[in-house]
Amino acid sequence: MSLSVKVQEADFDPAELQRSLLAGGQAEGAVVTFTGYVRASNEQRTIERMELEHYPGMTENSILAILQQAAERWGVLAASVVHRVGVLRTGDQIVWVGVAAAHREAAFSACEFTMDYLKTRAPFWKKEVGPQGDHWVEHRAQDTERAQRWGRSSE
Amino acid sequence: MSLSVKVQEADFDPAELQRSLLAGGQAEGAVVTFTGYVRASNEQRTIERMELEHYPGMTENSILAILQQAAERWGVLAASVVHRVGVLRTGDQIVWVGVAAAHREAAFSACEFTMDYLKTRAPFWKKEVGPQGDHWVEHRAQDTERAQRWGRSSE
Amino acid sequence: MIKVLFFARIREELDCRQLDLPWGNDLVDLDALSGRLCREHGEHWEKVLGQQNIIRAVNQKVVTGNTALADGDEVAFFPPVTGG
Amino acid sequence: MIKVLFFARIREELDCRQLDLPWGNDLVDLDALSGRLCREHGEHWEKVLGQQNIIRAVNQKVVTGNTALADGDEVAFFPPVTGG
Repeated sequence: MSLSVKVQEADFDPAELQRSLLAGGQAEGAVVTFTGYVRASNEQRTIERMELEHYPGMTENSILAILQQAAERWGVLAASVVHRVGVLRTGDQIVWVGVAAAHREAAFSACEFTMDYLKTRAPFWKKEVGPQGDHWVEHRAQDTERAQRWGRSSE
Repeated sequence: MSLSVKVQEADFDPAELQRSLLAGGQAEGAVVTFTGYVRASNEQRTIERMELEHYPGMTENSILAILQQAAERWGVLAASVVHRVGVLRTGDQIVWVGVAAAHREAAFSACEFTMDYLKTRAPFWKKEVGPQGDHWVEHRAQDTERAQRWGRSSE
Repeated sequence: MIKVLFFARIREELDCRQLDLPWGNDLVDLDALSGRLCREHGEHWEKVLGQQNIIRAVNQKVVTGNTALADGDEVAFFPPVTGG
Repeated sequence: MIKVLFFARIREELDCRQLDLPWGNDLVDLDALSGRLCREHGEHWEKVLGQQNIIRAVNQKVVTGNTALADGDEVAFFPPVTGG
């Protein structure tokens, strides 16, 4: 089982990440990936750029803990997260999550679980900068609700 | 909204497919992709190669109908399916489904819905060839149950 | 004329990919078509086409139960699908 | 020594990224630490650190409620996370 977490300012290539995910073997039947992009607007506010801050050390460890939980729960064969920090612009890639498993059910569940927990537990903070000035993005109650679907075992 | 379906013998490049999916605009916040691969074994049978047959015409139309349902139900911005037919070997890519949406909830649901319906409604048939001879893959009851999660509106 | 197609395991079991049947009164619906195929081809076809989980499509749409046919229709018989 | 870190909106509101406090009896737990920061820095800090949804972490683990501290610990205050 191969788990990988990277927090970086540089952009990433989803194709290369998917190839790395599969580098370990040929047992995989299914790969599910998620790529998040900076939208042009959020709740009617125009976004010129996004500034992403994180808590170095804690970020990597908390994401790895999430991946370990997902791997144990669904028998994942490989999983990888890349999350960017720093200044990002509209259309830029922010985050990539890839999960390889023998069957699609496991791959879909583990990928969505990981995204839900990235949104609720990993110490990242987004600030939007636009014509109306700076705006720290508020945490969405909906994200906490979605994360709670997966049960208390994930706390 | 851009929907695309291709059934082909040729291999495909997930990176290029993801780029095409996003070619329409910058409104997308989330892309979820599924890639299916030929496994080395299935229910203890060793697989040397896979032969994929389909019903030309009906295949493309039924997948497009599935994508249209997904697009209406989740407000998908773009969706694309590529499914291979002919002779495939262990580790080969079989199918790719990509969905772009403003938010991840819609992208995950539409992608998983599309895969569930590909497994239960699109007229493809897999034959495994291995040391024990030929074997038509049996439909999994589990796949029908998963597809039924999405409700009768999808019939 | 009715075009009749067989796919996958059904195609192999019947050793037949396609039949073109001239339109006639014995093809008014799917059950009549199945009946004629079984009468013409005998017991083996009756067994194969009588399998419980066989799927029937008319003009590339899956149908459940008996369905009226018209001259020019395309009918297909196939096993449960296994793509994806 | 206790290393205290502030992130995102909290960091901006306090205009402070990091404080290093010499270890002492007034730092035995998180509530004692918060109390000392508010006494030293006044009403504005009291308001910011008293916000209901503020998250506290000790040695890079989120904690709920009061938690004992030891010399060498790392404490962080931050708002609800918004990554992904």
